[in-house]
Amino acid sequence: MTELPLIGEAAAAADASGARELAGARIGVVTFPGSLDDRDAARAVRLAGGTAVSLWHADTVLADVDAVVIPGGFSYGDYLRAGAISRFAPLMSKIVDAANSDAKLPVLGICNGFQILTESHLLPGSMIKNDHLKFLCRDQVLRVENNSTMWTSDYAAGQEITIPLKNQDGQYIADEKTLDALEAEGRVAFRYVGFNPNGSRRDIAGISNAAGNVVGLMPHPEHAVETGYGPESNAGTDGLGFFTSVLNKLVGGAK
Amino acid sequence: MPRIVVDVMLKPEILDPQGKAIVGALPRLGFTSFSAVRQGKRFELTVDGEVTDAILAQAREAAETLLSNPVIEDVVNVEVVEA
Amino acid sequence: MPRIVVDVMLKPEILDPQGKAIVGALPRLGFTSFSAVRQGKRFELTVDGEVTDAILAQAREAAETLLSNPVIEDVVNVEVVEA
Amino acid sequence: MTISADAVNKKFNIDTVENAAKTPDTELPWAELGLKQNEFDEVVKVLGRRPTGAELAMYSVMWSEHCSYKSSKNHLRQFGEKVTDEMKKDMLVGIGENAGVTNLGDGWAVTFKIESHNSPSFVEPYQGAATGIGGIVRDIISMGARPVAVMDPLRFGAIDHPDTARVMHGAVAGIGGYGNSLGLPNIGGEMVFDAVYQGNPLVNALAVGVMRHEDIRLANASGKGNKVVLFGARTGGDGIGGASVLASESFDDTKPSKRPAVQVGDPFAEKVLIECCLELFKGSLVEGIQDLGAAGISCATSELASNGDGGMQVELTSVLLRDPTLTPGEILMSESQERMMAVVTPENIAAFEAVMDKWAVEYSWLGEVTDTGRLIITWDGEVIVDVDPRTVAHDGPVYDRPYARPSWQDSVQADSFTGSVQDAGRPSAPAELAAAVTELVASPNMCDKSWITKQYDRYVGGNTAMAFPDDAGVVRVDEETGLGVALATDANGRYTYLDPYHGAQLALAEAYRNVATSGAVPMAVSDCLNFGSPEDPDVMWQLAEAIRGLSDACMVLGIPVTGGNVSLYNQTGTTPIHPSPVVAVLGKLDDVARRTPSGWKEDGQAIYLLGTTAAELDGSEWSNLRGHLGGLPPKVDLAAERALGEILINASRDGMIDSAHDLSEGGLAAALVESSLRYGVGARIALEDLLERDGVDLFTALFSESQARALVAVPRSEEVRFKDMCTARGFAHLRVGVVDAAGGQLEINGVETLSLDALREAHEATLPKYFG
Ligand SMILES: Nc1ncnc2c1ncn2[C@@H]1O[C@H](COP(=O)(O)OP(=O)(O)O)[C@@H](O)[C@H]1O
Ligand SMILES: [Mg+2]
Repeated sequence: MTELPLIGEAAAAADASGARELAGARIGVVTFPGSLDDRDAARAVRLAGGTAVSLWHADTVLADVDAVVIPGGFSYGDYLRAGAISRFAPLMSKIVDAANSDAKLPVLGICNGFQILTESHLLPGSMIKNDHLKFLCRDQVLRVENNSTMWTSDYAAGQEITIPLKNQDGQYIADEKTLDALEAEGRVAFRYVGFNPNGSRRDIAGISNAAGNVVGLMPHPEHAVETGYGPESNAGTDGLGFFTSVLNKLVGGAK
Repeated sequence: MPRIVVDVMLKPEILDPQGKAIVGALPRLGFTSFSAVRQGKRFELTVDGEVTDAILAQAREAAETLLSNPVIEDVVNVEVVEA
Repeated sequence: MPRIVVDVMLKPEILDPQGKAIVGALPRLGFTSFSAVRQGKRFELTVDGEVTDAILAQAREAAETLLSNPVIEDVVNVEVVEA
Repeated sequence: MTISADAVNKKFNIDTVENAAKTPDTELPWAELGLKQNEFDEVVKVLGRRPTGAELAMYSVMWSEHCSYKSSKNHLRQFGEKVTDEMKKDMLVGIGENAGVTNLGDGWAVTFKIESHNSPSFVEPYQGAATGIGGIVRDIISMGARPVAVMDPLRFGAIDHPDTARVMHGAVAGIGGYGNSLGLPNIGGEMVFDAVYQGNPLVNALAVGVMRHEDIRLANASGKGNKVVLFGARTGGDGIGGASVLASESFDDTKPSKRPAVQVGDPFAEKVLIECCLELFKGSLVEGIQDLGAAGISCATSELASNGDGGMQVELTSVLLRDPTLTPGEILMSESQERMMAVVTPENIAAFEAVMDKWAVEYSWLGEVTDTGRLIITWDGEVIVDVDPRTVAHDGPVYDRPYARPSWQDSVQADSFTGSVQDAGRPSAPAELAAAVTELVASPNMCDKSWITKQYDRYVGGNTAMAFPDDAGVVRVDEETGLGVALATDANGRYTYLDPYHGAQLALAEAYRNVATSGAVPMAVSDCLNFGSPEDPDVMWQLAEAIRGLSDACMVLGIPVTGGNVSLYNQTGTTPIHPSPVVAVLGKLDDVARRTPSGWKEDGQAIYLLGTTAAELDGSEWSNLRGHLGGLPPKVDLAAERALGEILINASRDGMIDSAHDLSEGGLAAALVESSLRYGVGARIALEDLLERDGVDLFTALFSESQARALVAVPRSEEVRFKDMCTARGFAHLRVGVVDAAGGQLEINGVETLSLDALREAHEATLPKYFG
């Protein structure tokens, strides 16, 4: 049986392999009431070699972070619409401003985080109930359509990755004009391959903003960062690239 | 085409977590005039042609059997709306 | 106490998965008169006291900002209902 | 909206203790509240006067079967008595608290418990199942632990009965809807279809949590002057349905408003409650804590007070209400979800309130701990309850219900499957056997369960090392060391019907085996005893036998019962369900990286069958498929289970096996197919030596459900060492085949070759066929 790296060892290995300077990059992970995957996102940041900083939705200042992950979960129970209430959190307006500013704060929205980003109009379109109406948890194959964003640069264009998908309201919709524009501008970041798990328009799994600093997707890269705790295909670590991408970009940018 | 609107609400004595979340959020957005919120469902059934009494009766029956769960919900309204 | 009812529906051009499931189920239960179904949301906001114009305006604003997402939904109705 | 009970209390003409003393002859609705004459008389005797309406409410709910275990208590004692010092070694908290706590080492502790939510799940499957998850998770929080996973053993009616889809869709969606929203991975469960559960499905829920030793919290109220606080959701009229007869407690004509027939869960509120409680524990801000479940405030106040060192005084008008028309008795009985009660020292009040405010959780201070030894509850200052809390919480009635071996038991046991009408035309030709294997793995109870499990989040938390379809769920506890726990739940109602004593032991044996198969060392047991009416001597005998069997078997296996739940009156009319003792076993893995999955992967590895096979088809899934239930269940051999467990654990620890799958329902046929389908890797199997050694025919070898068996895949390099270990331990082991990665098929000598694609299609089609 293959040896599985432990969290502690993997972090040490990242350090040993010269990734130490990345530890300087501070990636904020926002917790809303009802967030679920915040600790997982923080672990992914650590495993990628960065420093995870927890951010609280009610904070009115954005702590000194170099990037932000808005994690998955059911913020405010998803009761009204997924992301609808969280969007109005004090910290969200800071994040929106920073993402749109010249500094172009990198922001990754995963699942509920993606829904919050669309509700905040940082990303176009919206999510409605899965076409089959059920919660669905599965290992999902995605194609990386755009590897020039802050969060995808460590992938090859067209690379297929497998990461978990798990949601009830994951059907991405936007009007035809918006969809055409997204395609034309290369802002479709990920597409479902083989099976469209929720009826999303044009098999879209994730998109980015025009500048490429804001990325949102429904599947969960933070659940595919450690062998033995993610999908069984490959090493189960196909999601790690999201976090190393932003860390490398940040370090590259700082140099 | 005419539509029949069916409104379904959780029974008043039943906890409505959705309404509760909304009523908590409203004041944070400056909407301070509402003391309670309940969230229900609205169905619009399209009828091809005229809404006869028989069709309206069907809608009422569908409302009670399929569109609502009588254990926890009430059908509060069934009405015809002309398009 | 008076309530303000807010009705929100998915925009007509968006396929509604819940409505689709219902329209598929209706004929199996013998309800054959409906050619389409759409499911939306109904909110009941309770007002303590009288519904002034200002309060109604607040409800309209809440409907447009919080209770609906204008990218995919329309507020189809805001009205006062006396209890 | 703040509804102060104070504002409306004037409309109740409250029945005070003073009033009760003055009006001894007032008629009280004790019968409507479910008390028997002797029980009511006992209440009067304990109090030395008639109870007030509020006191009557408390005694009636706390002395109910559900809260007092009055029919089972005398039998359940065996779980506490049949324990050796060795078994107690790792038990940090035993039976009696909200959930037992087991020491995992390195300063870690684990707590787990299984409970039922059967009848609510029949009335309203979604909400019933959802609130079942909610309730068990609160038990875990109240021990001071962070909940880390859930499981859901389910039993529904016949798969093709028109009502089964309603229950299936609702319950599965409810378990997912609640558990997924809490961020708790679902790591396993069961799904059994049987017509006996048609009018009475079983929805059991298990939760497991972990904590550091110093974080263990108990439900007791100590320290005079410490404050009592209720927090979380508001109190509504939930779960007091028929008890509205209590309106008479107010001796008032104003009719109470309608009370909910069903409780709706609010998983978001519970998720916030989890985080907020963990923050309280981290800051050591609570002295004692108790979740509110059945019997609500009655239970929380009386248990906290009686487990503490003094008494308690609370003012009921301080309770935040969702429904302002609730009477004091109803408030005491309300089972509204997502609430907790805690005891806080005066110094910590401000810090406690800061945590509540941070998470926007509502709370209200109800009163304080006293040194009077009494539980005093006031309503706007007037005393409406004045009791010794022990008499409410612990001194309820206990019954020695009559029981006797049912008159039909002998004839059922005499009716063996072998040679029965249903056994006619037993498959034997290669094509028939292939068809039989396919039929078995497509059958309702043996088919693929992913229709269910794909509605559950298995990834959240990032610590799930195994879940469906492996034998046990495995969660990592410590990210640094890889320390983790494995859990499995099992029950076989058919075996237990045939022989309750051994049937219960078989449930334990299977759960134990599943845990050991994953490589974990079994440590502790929790059980949910689902039975019919204890007033039926036949059922009472089943219950008594099952408890005796289970407690005896725990002794032999050396693992203690740390908690559980009894669910009685599971029947339709006078027809009880099969006795269904669902047993959960928890095990420990020093490093979850060493866990063993249930399927083979590597071409050429040797496949060994551990254990021996006898002709044991009574009660089997095969006999079920043929519509037969009779005879005696497979023989229990706990020494063999223990030996098998040790082999599987050592083999995992020393890297001698790459895959292991235990044999249970469906026998070897099911295990071979499941191990092949796990990773889509086939095998070539030859059973001639087995037939010869054990003296059985091929059909029996494939379908018998003999216990203490497992199938393992051994790397070539480890074969000698593995065989030596089995030999040294004197455990039967036989090489029955090799892994065949290229063929895409399962080849069994004497059985027509089965393609994995066809097997998978048959295995996976069943649930979607019935449930969409
Ligand atoms: N209701 C359920 N919820 C979650 N997992 C389930 C459920 N029913 C079955 N499973 C999973 O499916 C797999 C096969 O179940 P089962 O055949 O009962 O296992 P075993 O025979 O090892 O006890 C196990 O991983 C089990 O945990
Ligand atoms: Mg098993």
